[in-house]
Amino acid sequence: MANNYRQIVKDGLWENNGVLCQMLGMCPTMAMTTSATNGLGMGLATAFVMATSNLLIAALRGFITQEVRIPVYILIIASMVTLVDLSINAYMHELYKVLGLFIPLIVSNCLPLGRAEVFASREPVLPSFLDGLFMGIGFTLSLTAIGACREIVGSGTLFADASLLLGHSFKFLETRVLPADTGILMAVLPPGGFLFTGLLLVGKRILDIRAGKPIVLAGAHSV
Amino acid sequence: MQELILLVVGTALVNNVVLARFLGLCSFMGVTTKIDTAVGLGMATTFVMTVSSMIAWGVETFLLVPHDLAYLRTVTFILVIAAVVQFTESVVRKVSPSLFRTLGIYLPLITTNCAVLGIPLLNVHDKFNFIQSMLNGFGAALGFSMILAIFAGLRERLALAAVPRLFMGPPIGFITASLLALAFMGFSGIHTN
Amino acid sequence: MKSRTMIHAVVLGTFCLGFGIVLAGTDLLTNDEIKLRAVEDLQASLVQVIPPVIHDNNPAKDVITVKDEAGKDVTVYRATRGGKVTGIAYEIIGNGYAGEIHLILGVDAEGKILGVRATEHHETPGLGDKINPAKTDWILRFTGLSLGAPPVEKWKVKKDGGQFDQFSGATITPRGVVGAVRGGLQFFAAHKAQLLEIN
Amino acid sequence: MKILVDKSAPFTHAPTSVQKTMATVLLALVPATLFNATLFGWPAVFMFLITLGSCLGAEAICLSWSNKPVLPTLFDGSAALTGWLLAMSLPPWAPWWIGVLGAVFAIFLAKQVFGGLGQNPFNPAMVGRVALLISFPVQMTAFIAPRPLFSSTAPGFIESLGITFAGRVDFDSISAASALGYVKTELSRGIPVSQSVPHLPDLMDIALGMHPGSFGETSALLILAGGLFLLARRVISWHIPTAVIGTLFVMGALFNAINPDRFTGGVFQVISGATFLGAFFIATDYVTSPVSKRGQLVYGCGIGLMTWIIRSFAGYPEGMAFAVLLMNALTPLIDHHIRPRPFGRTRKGEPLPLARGEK
Amino acid sequence: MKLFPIRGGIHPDYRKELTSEKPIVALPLPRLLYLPVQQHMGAPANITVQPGDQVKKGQVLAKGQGAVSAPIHAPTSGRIAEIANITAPHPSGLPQNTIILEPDGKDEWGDLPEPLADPFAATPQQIKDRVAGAGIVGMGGAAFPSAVKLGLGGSHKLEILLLNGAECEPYLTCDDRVMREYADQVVDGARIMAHALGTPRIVIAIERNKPQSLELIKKAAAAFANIDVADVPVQYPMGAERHLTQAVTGRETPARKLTADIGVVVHNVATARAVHQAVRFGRPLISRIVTVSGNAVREPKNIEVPLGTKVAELIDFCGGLAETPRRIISGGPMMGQPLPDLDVPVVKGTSGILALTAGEVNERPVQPCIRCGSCVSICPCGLVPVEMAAVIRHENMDAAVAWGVMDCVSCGSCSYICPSHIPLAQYFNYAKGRLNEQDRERRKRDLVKRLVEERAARLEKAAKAKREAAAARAAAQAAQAATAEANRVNP
Amino acid sequence: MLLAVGSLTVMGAALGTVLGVAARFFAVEGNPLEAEILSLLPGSQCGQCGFVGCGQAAAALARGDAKVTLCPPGGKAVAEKLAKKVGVRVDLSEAEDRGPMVAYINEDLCIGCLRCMQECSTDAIVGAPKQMHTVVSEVCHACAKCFKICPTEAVEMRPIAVTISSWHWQKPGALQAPPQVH
Ligand SMILES: Cc1cc2nc3c(=O)[nH]c(=O)nc-3n(C[C@H](O)[C@H](O)[C@H](O)COP(=O)(O)O)c2cc1C
Ligand SMILES: Cc1cc2nc3c(=O)[nH]c(=O)nc-3n(C[C@H](O)[C@H](O)[C@H](O)COP(=O)(O)O)c2cc1C
Ligand SMILES: Cc1cc2nc3c(=O)[nH]c(=O)nc-3n(C[C@H](O)[C@H](O)[C@H](O)COP(=O)(O)O)c2cc1C
Ligand SMILES: Cc1cc2nc3c(=O)[nH]c(=O)nc-3n(C[C@H](O)[C@H](O)[C@H](O)CO)c2cc1C
Ligand code: SF4
Ligand code: SF4
Ligand code: SF4
Ligand code: SF4
Ligand code: FES
Repeated sequence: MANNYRQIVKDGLWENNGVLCQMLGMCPTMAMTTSATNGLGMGLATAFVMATSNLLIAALRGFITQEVRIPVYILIIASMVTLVDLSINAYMHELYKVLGLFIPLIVSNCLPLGRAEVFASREPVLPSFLDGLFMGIGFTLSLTAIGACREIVGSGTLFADASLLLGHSFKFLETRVLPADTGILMAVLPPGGFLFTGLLLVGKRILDIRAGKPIVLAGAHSV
Repeated sequence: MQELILLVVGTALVNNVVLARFLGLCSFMGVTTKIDTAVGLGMATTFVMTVSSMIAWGVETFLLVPHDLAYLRTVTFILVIAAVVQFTESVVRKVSPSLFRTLGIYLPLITTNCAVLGIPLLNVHDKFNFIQSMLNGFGAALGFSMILAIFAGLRERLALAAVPRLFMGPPIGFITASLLALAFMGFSGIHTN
Repeated sequence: MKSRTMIHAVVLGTFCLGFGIVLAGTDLLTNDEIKLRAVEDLQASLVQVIPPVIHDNNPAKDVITVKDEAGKDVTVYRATRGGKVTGIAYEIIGNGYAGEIHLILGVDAEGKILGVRATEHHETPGLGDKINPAKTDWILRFTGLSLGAPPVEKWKVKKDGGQFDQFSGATITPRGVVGAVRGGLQFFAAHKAQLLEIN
Repeated sequence: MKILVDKSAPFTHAPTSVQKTMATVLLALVPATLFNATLFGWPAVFMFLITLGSCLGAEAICLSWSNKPVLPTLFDGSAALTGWLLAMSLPPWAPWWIGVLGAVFAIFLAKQVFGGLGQNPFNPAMVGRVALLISFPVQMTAFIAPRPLFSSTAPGFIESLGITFAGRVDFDSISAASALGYVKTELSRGIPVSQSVPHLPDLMDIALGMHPGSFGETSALLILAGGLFLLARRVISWHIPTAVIGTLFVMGALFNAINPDRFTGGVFQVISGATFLGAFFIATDYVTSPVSKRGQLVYGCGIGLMTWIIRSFAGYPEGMAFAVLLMNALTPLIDHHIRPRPFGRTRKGEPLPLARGEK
Repeated sequence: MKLFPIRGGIHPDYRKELTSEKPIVALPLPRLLYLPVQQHMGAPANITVQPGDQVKKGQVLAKGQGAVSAPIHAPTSGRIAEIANITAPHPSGLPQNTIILEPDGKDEWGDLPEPLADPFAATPQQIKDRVAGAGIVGMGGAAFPSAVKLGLGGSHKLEILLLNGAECEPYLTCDDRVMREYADQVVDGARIMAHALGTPRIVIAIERNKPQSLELIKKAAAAFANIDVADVPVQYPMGAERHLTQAVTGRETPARKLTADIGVVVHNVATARAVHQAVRFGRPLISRIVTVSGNAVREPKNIEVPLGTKVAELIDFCGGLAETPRRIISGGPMMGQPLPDLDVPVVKGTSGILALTAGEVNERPVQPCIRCGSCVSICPCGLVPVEMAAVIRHENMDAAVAWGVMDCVSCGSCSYICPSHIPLAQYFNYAKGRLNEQDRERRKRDLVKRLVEERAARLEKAAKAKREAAAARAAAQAAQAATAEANRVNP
Repeated sequence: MLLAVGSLTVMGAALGTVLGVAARFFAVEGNPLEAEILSLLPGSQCGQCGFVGCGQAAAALARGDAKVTLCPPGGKAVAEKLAKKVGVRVDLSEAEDRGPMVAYINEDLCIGCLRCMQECSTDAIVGAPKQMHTVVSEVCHACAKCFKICPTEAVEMRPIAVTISSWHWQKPGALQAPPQVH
């Protein structure tokens, strides 16, 4: 069993990473990665939703019939998202101001539903929870990485405004990498989103090749 | 009339769901290896998006606003969409098994196509009336289908190209999408309102 | 078979019921807090365009609506001190490079600008977002100006023959902001009496 | 005697080759390039050489990375042509790093990741230009009025080195708008086209190149001459250039007639900007345009239309580069749907009915 | 006469001047003649002689079998030396069943069929039988048994016999020489064929680069009102059946149909001459005119060659090779077959032997396709070679069929024009081969399926019969036992 | 509050009903895929795939329990078609293709035991007791049953020889990337 959990962690973080391997949840990956901070915030909120919704779905799946399973999963995910949305708005308002707009979009992120279908609807509660959690963390890491690259190249900063998201103790993260006004604007515009995601995939592929693994040419959508 | 046409053109081209608004990217990357499949999914999405835009408008206007239930917006909208999708799925499965086979695993994904949720939410944000909502949904779906077809064409071409192994598959797909987005930047600055 | 059909309804209905209760409960718990936060946000942005020293009321609570030339309702927040209106703030909208730029404009009773801030915009990072005071002090330079100083025809960016700097490479954003502020001041001039009147 | 049987017929071949084709296109560009080099002086020459050199360098690096033979492939001329056309589309006094970055975008991003010559779906030079344009709008719209080499206004050799390599130039004081840019700016501040156009140099001067603009978009007439040379040598066919220019002219003339205050005229649309360069040299790029003649007509009309739309409505004054990329994206679909009619078949691919054959 | 344009095509360097002014010369009899049993399209001929047999000139050595086939005749008198597997004049270099004839030098004619005194009084069937008996096959390249085509009059309403004198391949001048030296025979053959086919009109189409042929044929045909001579433009592949038909009649033959379906039958001019010889004099097809050319040949010539002569002897007759050729080709450079060896025989379809130098062949390393579209503009069949080759490269045969690879006539124009020197036509040859192979496999699978089902049914029936028999036996036994019992009980 | 919960519940129930009804009305019986797959298989019921005949093989494929490369007689061509039909991608470039084969009976070893004749699924073997048997190669589909059953190892499986009529031009040498996985 321990081995199994280790696999869940490994899958989530690297081997079956939501963005890099399954290529799900692409919308926030593009839209929310104009800076590392945005990527991190979006990722964390998603991770929370995924962990809780996977947990609930695994726990309740005995009551769900085949025909209405998708609406029910979505209902659960949407409820979790709304819950997060309302609570952050009420109790962590500073954070809400940074993330606020992005939160409802988690609902339609393919990744939580994908995990619900593939994992939580078949596996026990604890593994499902962990799967959601680590998939979410893997997602967060990818988003932060893409955000960091785009931010550095596009604006010359790294983790700008991190203190707004994480609190003042994280002010030290905010760095300026390049002199002001030297960024390549394209990186933070739509083409940059696609480009850097593509480059990150190439990066992962290079690491995989170094590790002696075969190149996987297809994403989650190809059987 | 002219405004409505502009609305459709604007959402289809200038604020293209995929390239400018970053919605519906999973299908965009996933279902575009063949032109025919892409067109099929485009049509299915167009149907779902238009219908759910209309129903969502009804839910918003007659349920959420009068009773101050804005916080239920996400939940109710997504329920509507999920139902429309699953209904479509059942129908397609019956009517065209071959279409179902090619689209089968993607139909449920329409539910989580951000664009399908995003457009009704944007309609609310932009305070569109019924006709506008419907046309906005239709225009967005049109833009979505168009991009899907274009991208599928590009990818069919890439499948025959001598792409280096390091870039083969998804990476070259993203880079191509990046160049496509670059081309669509040309429309930026067109004001349709 | 009939019951097999209905069971889906029951399942989905039950889940909706359950999660409906959860959500409604959460809403009940957070509703007041959230309303409070909204007011705080408003105050936070008002305080940037109406200095606290000039008023003794809570401008966020002293609200009137005025119809502008186009017949649209404009929500106006008023700062009073000793029963006299010392400043007002209202939202103005400019056309930027990527859609509307929402700004809030604070004006004192004489029509001098107390402050301007962008509240919502989609301008390009690195180009148009220089209207953000954290990036440049460009938007702060409006403070103290009024419709007469400089004269109306100078209320343009330099490129159009006015007196306001544009950012290098991005003229559209500044042009939009300057135009909006000029419009805001003209609105004040046109409705001065109504705006300053205490009823 | 054993003889080679590794290959089926034919055993004769037209005297054509990729190198020859590319060399002809380069030759056609020479007059306009020389003229513009004298027009804009040393900084333009430096910019041109840097861009060209960077493209060749980038190509060489990619080829050696991917273990392909470097020299033979480098001399097929396509990278040189990409570099040349990219340089023609940049502002003449652009700093050195613009040329280098443009080459990186064009060769790495648009060409070699797809597998090199012939594999790229988008026009490399235009990807380079557009990526630069959206990344550095300031530098990419800093045009200057012509300062002919050795004239009094022209910077000297050393001063030019400073301009290109150390950015020692105050663009705010010398920069001038291109014709399309000027009209667009004036329009955006409410001055109608009918009033702004008379402020421009007259059309003949624009056609000759006596106005600010990209290194290659000025001197429309020499570009046109080069294009006609290509037509005569049968390197390109008339379909694309005619469709591009024709559509642009028709749209311009039509809407100018409808609302002269809002839209510029057909002749102006055709003469100004990079219309000729685009129509003869860029839209005609084999790799990224449709292969069938009818497809090429559709493609050309598409470019004309898109160019006009972007010039008239969008944020950018010049739309040729975007239009080319947009239609590049449509090329696979055009090739997929618009095919020649096979002999003995209808357009749908069904055998012709016998009755029709008998007639 | 009014002509119609055809689409696409190329204008290669014709290099016909090497042999166009060289009159036909006869080749001295070689030491041995090699006669493969399959020199035509269709089923191979059935050998009717034994090694050691003495044969006379014109005697049948192998009979045609089946509807589409042609007999083989002895080109001269002599002894059958051997029947052996000899390398075929085919790029595969595979061996083929071949009759080896050792000439005795007497060149004695055997018994020939009676000449038809007035062919125009004979029935079409008689002419057709005569042509079939003479072993005549199309001399235009495809070597399709001509008699089969002459029988089309029965099933189709024919209007025009189109005589193909286009000779659009570079280098080849054999048809040109035939028309110039035997114009009357060609015209007479054409009239006989038209009679057999029942076509009221004859059109003889000749490319404009053969002015003497045009003139001589016009003169020879002047006496006949129903013969038109068409001077078609010089444009490869004007000689292709469907394209020539279109150029002359303006009608486009529907895909997967014959030109006969639109009322036109096409025959080569040399075929017409062979028909003339067979019908008027009863002579079978035992020799043909071959152009030997190319810069690697010392003295290019047009030679009348007995069938079965080895290519090496032709080249020796032309003074041998001046330099090592890059390619040796049977046929023209556009559509001919490369020969693996000089020790292969001339057969009925061999129109030319070319020894080409590297300079003439102009081969270069293949470069990536730059999508220039030249191949698309010039394809006379309206295909898109660039896309077809791309999908074939990826082994996607279904897509290749969808792009129309089966409509390709292998004219090679696309390969010729491609600036990247991509061997496009070879991709299509490969694909057609693969598709035929798949088709054979599919047919075999269907056959196997049927056989399996039949066998299953048979076994089932047998089993049933067995069961029934067993049951009957059991019943009989039981009955027997019962009677036996009864007998025992009450004896 | 009540309204919120109530309306959500009603909505859920209503949608549930719609879906339930839809699921019933548009139910599909059987798996049409199976029949389509069966039509692609060689149909020789040889059992080399490990299933009892092509029907079961098709059923397993339709369920996704078998690989598209399961059928040796079908070879690469059938595998490709199957892959397309069931919508999977396989890398066939490395999958060995033995090419078409036929059985061949070695005269010297054949003892005329009749076993192969009885085994052959297409009646491709002709012969009489105690006499040499031969294979009619036109109908032999290389199921190798005879090869397995022959007591004297007289049966050999040989590749079908290329003849002038079956020969065709090879694909031009690999110019660009090797065949891609799709
Ligand atoms: C990617 C991109 C983003 C831009 N964003 C802005 C912007 O946010 N605000 C703006 O005023 N202009 C923006 N522009 C417009 C150009 O800089 C435009 O050329 C300029 O505003 C015209 O003014 P000029 O007269 O200074 O050249 C953008 C251009 C590009 C290419
Ligand atoms: C009844 C009939 C059937 C024919 N079938 C074929 C055939 O299957 N394949 C073929 O190549 N030619 C066939 N031909 C001959 C063609 O019409 C044509 O003459 C021959 O293919 C040579 O033409 P080509 O050299 O232009 O290829 C047939 C002719 C007739 C009369
Ligand atoms: C591309 C192509 C070119 C051809 N060129 C000639 C030619 O120049 N002369 C000729 O007689 N036949 C040529 N043929 C063969 C004709 O299509 C046709 O088979 C022939 O004229 C029929 O006459 P036959 O049966 O007497 O040979 C060509 C075929 C093809 C496919
Ligand atoms: C007529 C013609 C036009 C060309 N135009 C371009 C061009 O606009 N941009 C470019 O990068 N290469 C151009 N090329 C060169 C070449 O096709 C190009 O580098 C390929 O796109 C690289 O794969 C052109 C070539 C020809 C023959
Ligand atoms: S002629 Fe050659 S290079 Fe040109 S499109 Fe055809 S295959 Fe490609
Ligand atoms: S060989 Fe085939 S594809 Fe090529 S030009 Fe000739 S007919 Fe067209
Ligand atoms: S191996 Fe192929 S032919 Fe034999 S039984 Fe299995 S599926 Fe049928
Ligand atoms: S391999 Fe043997 S048993 Fe099978 S079909 Fe061929 S001859 Fe018959
Ligand atoms: S995250 Fe938007 S479609 Fe998948």
